[in-house]
Amino acid sequence: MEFWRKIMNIDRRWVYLLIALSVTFPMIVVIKFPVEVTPVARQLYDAIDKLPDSSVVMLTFDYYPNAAAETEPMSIAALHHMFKKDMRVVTLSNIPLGGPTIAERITREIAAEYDKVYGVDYVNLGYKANYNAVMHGLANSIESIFPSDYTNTPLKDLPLMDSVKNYDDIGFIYVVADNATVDYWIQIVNAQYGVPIGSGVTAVVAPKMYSFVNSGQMTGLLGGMKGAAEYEKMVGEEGKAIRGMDAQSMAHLAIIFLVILGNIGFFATRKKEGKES
Amino acid sequence: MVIFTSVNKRQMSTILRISILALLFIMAFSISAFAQTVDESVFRLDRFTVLIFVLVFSSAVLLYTNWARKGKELFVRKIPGIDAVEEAVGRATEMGKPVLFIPGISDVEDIETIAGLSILGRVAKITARYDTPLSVPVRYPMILAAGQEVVEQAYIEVGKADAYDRDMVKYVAGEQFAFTATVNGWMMRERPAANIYMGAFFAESLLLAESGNAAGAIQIAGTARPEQLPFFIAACDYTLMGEELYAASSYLSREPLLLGGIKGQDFVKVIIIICIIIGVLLVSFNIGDWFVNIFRVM
Amino acid sequence: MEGISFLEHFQLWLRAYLILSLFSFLYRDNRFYRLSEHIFAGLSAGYYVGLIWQTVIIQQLVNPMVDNGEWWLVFPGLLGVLMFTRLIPKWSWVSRVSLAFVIGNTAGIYLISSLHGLILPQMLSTMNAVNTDGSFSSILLALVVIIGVISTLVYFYFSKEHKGILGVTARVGIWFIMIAFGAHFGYTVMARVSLLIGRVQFLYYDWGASIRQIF
Amino acid sequence: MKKTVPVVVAFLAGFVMVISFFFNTEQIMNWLSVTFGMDSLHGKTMEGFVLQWVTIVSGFTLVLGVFSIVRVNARAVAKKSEGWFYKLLTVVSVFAMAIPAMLPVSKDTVGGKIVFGIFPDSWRALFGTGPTSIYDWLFTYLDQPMMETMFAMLAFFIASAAYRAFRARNAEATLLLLTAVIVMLWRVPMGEAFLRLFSDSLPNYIDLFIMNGFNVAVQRGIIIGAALGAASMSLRIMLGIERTYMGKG
Repeated sequence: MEFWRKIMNIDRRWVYLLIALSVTFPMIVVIKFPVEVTPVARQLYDAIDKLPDSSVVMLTFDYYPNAAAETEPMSIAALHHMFKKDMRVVTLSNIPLGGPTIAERITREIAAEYDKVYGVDYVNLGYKANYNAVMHGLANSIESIFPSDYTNTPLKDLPLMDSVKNYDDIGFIYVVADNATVDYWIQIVNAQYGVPIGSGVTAVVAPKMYSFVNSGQMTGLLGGMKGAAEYEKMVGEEGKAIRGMDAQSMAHLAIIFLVILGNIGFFATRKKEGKES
Repeated sequence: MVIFTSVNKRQMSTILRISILALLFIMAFSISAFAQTVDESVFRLDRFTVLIFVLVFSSAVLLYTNWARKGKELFVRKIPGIDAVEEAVGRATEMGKPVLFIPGISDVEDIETIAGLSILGRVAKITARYDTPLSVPVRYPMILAAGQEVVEQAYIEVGKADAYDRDMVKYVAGEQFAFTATVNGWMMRERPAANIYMGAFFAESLLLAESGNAAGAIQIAGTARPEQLPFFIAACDYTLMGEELYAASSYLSREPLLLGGIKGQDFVKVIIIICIIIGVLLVSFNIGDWFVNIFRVM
Repeated sequence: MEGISFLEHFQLWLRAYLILSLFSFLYRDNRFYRLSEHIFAGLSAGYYVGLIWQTVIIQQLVNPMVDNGEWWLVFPGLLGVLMFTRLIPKWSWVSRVSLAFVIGNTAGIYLISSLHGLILPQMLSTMNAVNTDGSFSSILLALVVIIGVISTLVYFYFSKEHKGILGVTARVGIWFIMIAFGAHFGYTVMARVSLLIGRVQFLYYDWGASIRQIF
Repeated sequence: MKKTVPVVVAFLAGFVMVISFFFNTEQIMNWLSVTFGMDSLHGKTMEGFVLQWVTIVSGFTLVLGVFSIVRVNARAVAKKSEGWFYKLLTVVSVFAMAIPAMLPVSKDTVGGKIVFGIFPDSWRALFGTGPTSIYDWLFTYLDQPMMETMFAMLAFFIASAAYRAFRARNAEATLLLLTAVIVMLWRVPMGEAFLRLFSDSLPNYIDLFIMNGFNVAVQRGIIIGAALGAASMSLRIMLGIERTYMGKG
């Protein structure tokens, strides 16, 4: 009984250590639990996959670096998928910090792998304040909202933008976000301009998004790092999300183990105390 | 006149005059504008339900407030989390350790913050009475100003104006997690006996509450954000959920006038429950469209 | 990760140092954490000074007044300056006018937005929850939602002691609340663990690459 | 005077927002723009107009914030009290971040002429808040990693909180811990496979009943209740019944 009493009042640092180990260990020793693809993630993949080659897709980076652990793998997997299919990609962000710089870094890195050329195969528009004005304005003319791209090159100097003037020239909008911008993309761009939209969001935002998928306003959904792992699996590009899934499983198991341990201790010591009194 | 019950007569007449003037101005303007553009209504008719709802709600609150003013006894049941606030401060006094109060991490444009500041006023009165040290770190300068005002007034009212130090309320950092890092470090070094979190909290709720628990403080939290409540419930001794946060300052003040607000709320709550039940019954018999449409205001 | 430049090495090591120094707080408070914490606090305050200066004072006050001739913005500017009377104890009551303006404004917004933006739509979707497709599970779901909403509301009823029918309903309410909170807690674990994985991946892959290249 | 003016101002500031909700205030603004020659008001709403005022008033308070953070820390530095060196660093950090951000980036303004009279023109890229500024660098390489790390620390705290709090002390606590464990299992591939051992549709039922049933219902109940509380608080503030924040306890 003394043992259980000790377990119950264990120093919290042992708990921290257990979590730290359960997250680092799978990184060194790869186990690879199978990742099952959910129907909503499959729907998103299929929507992109069915688009004709060389069509134009808009990929948004509506997330702060805080949430990049969940969302960045989604953006990377999406870019792999699009460049593999020789699609042309226009990126933008409705977030002032993080989004635009992450977009710049990732697109250039992955484009290099597929020998894609900036300005011809992809363009990073960057950030403009006031999502409302941006989302409505793009319907009319992209150039009116973004006269120049993220690095201040005028759009008329970018060959890709010659053929991409507004939503009519865009086949699909792939929103990656950690906040409410997804709602606006759906309420404004999908509802009023009819562009199909799919999204990848953080695990915290995801439950709310299911209703949009159910009502058909949204074509496919990725939720959290697991969603990202599913997409990586479908594209066949193993990235940080699939590699993180083992750690995710281990950490969850560790927490469940702790809860069970605590409860065994609780009942063991309670029985004892009951007898004593 | 039911309105403006607690305000004195002169204030009342000033407010009345101004609001009547404002109303007259708008009416006159509406008519003139209406004459010019007949096709577009100045009053937004689509929001008529909301107007009715606002009027019903306001009259319920004001009616109960007026009854309270006339001396009618208003019963409000015990709310354990709020009673715990006084115990917690008492404990800090016995231990000679400080009380930490955080009025949320939102700016003043969030009503939860204002609820937090009202509770701060009551808590500061207790700490002033017992000469318990109080520390109020804030994240927005506007809350700094309001918080200092609230705490200073509390100390003056209890007759301890000398004991007031304006650095009790201090601006510590601008960003959410910088604020949390600073407060966590402070908790570990100063070991407060009681931590009170009242207002709008986000992801930092658990960071604060777990560190506070590790520092050995008794903790009471209150927020209206359902997504943060599970974490406060897991890590704090008492948690005020949703509506209880807004009720807390009235409850702690024990002023009948303020309790009128809670009673009015409860009255409207009963109406809401009845409406939901009627709506559900009508809709399940497929005759509820007209009823449900009353509530469609977006 | 070939050819990391000196600046990139420096940036990687700086980030790694900051991450590890903050994590060290989990063991106990120490001087590394304290150093990072104090720099963090100062930088974040300075960050807001820069942000407000550029986006509010310049973009919303100075530019409109100078470029568009919006002279009436003198008034909010004046209200803002009144806040400084807080620094002079004798005159500090004047700042209450500005405070009252901002707080009163919040109150006006919330009076409407709570009743219009929150209560009415939530009532509406609760009533519409009974619009089911007739299957057993959808009817059960509708029941759960309606009982849940009503019993939660009853739990927050302050005007009577929770006894009798009221007591039973309130008790059902607290059970519903606990199930919902448990679910939310469990759901959030995933997101938080992902963030930690992100940090560890940075240390292991990115910083690791830098270490391997140097040593 | 000391009490009446704030009460009246608070009432009016709130009342404007109520009015502008029920009326098409654009017409009022258009009328103002024509009558008083306030051209840029044309087509704006009254809410937008008042909210801009609020933003400006709030912006000024930043000076109070900086004043507070500098005074509290400078006091400790002057007294050479324990840990004064750290406090000095805080003060230095405030200015390191704020001053370059406030310097002008263009030579055309009055401030610009003075600043670039002292500093070489090539330093222009370092000032302001643009992508090449000192401000941006400090944010990206110091602030950012620390924000991410504090956020990630939640993983540890969520575990320790779960360990301590999730004990089957009574019926409520048991419900809390059971649902938490089930949902945690459901969210990871290994756990989902485990749940499918019981029934293939169990994961779907968890999604349907727990997330869309219990979770949605309770969120709704709490939101409605809290909104009532918020509305009642707002009303009390507007009518001057609740005046904690301006000198009535």
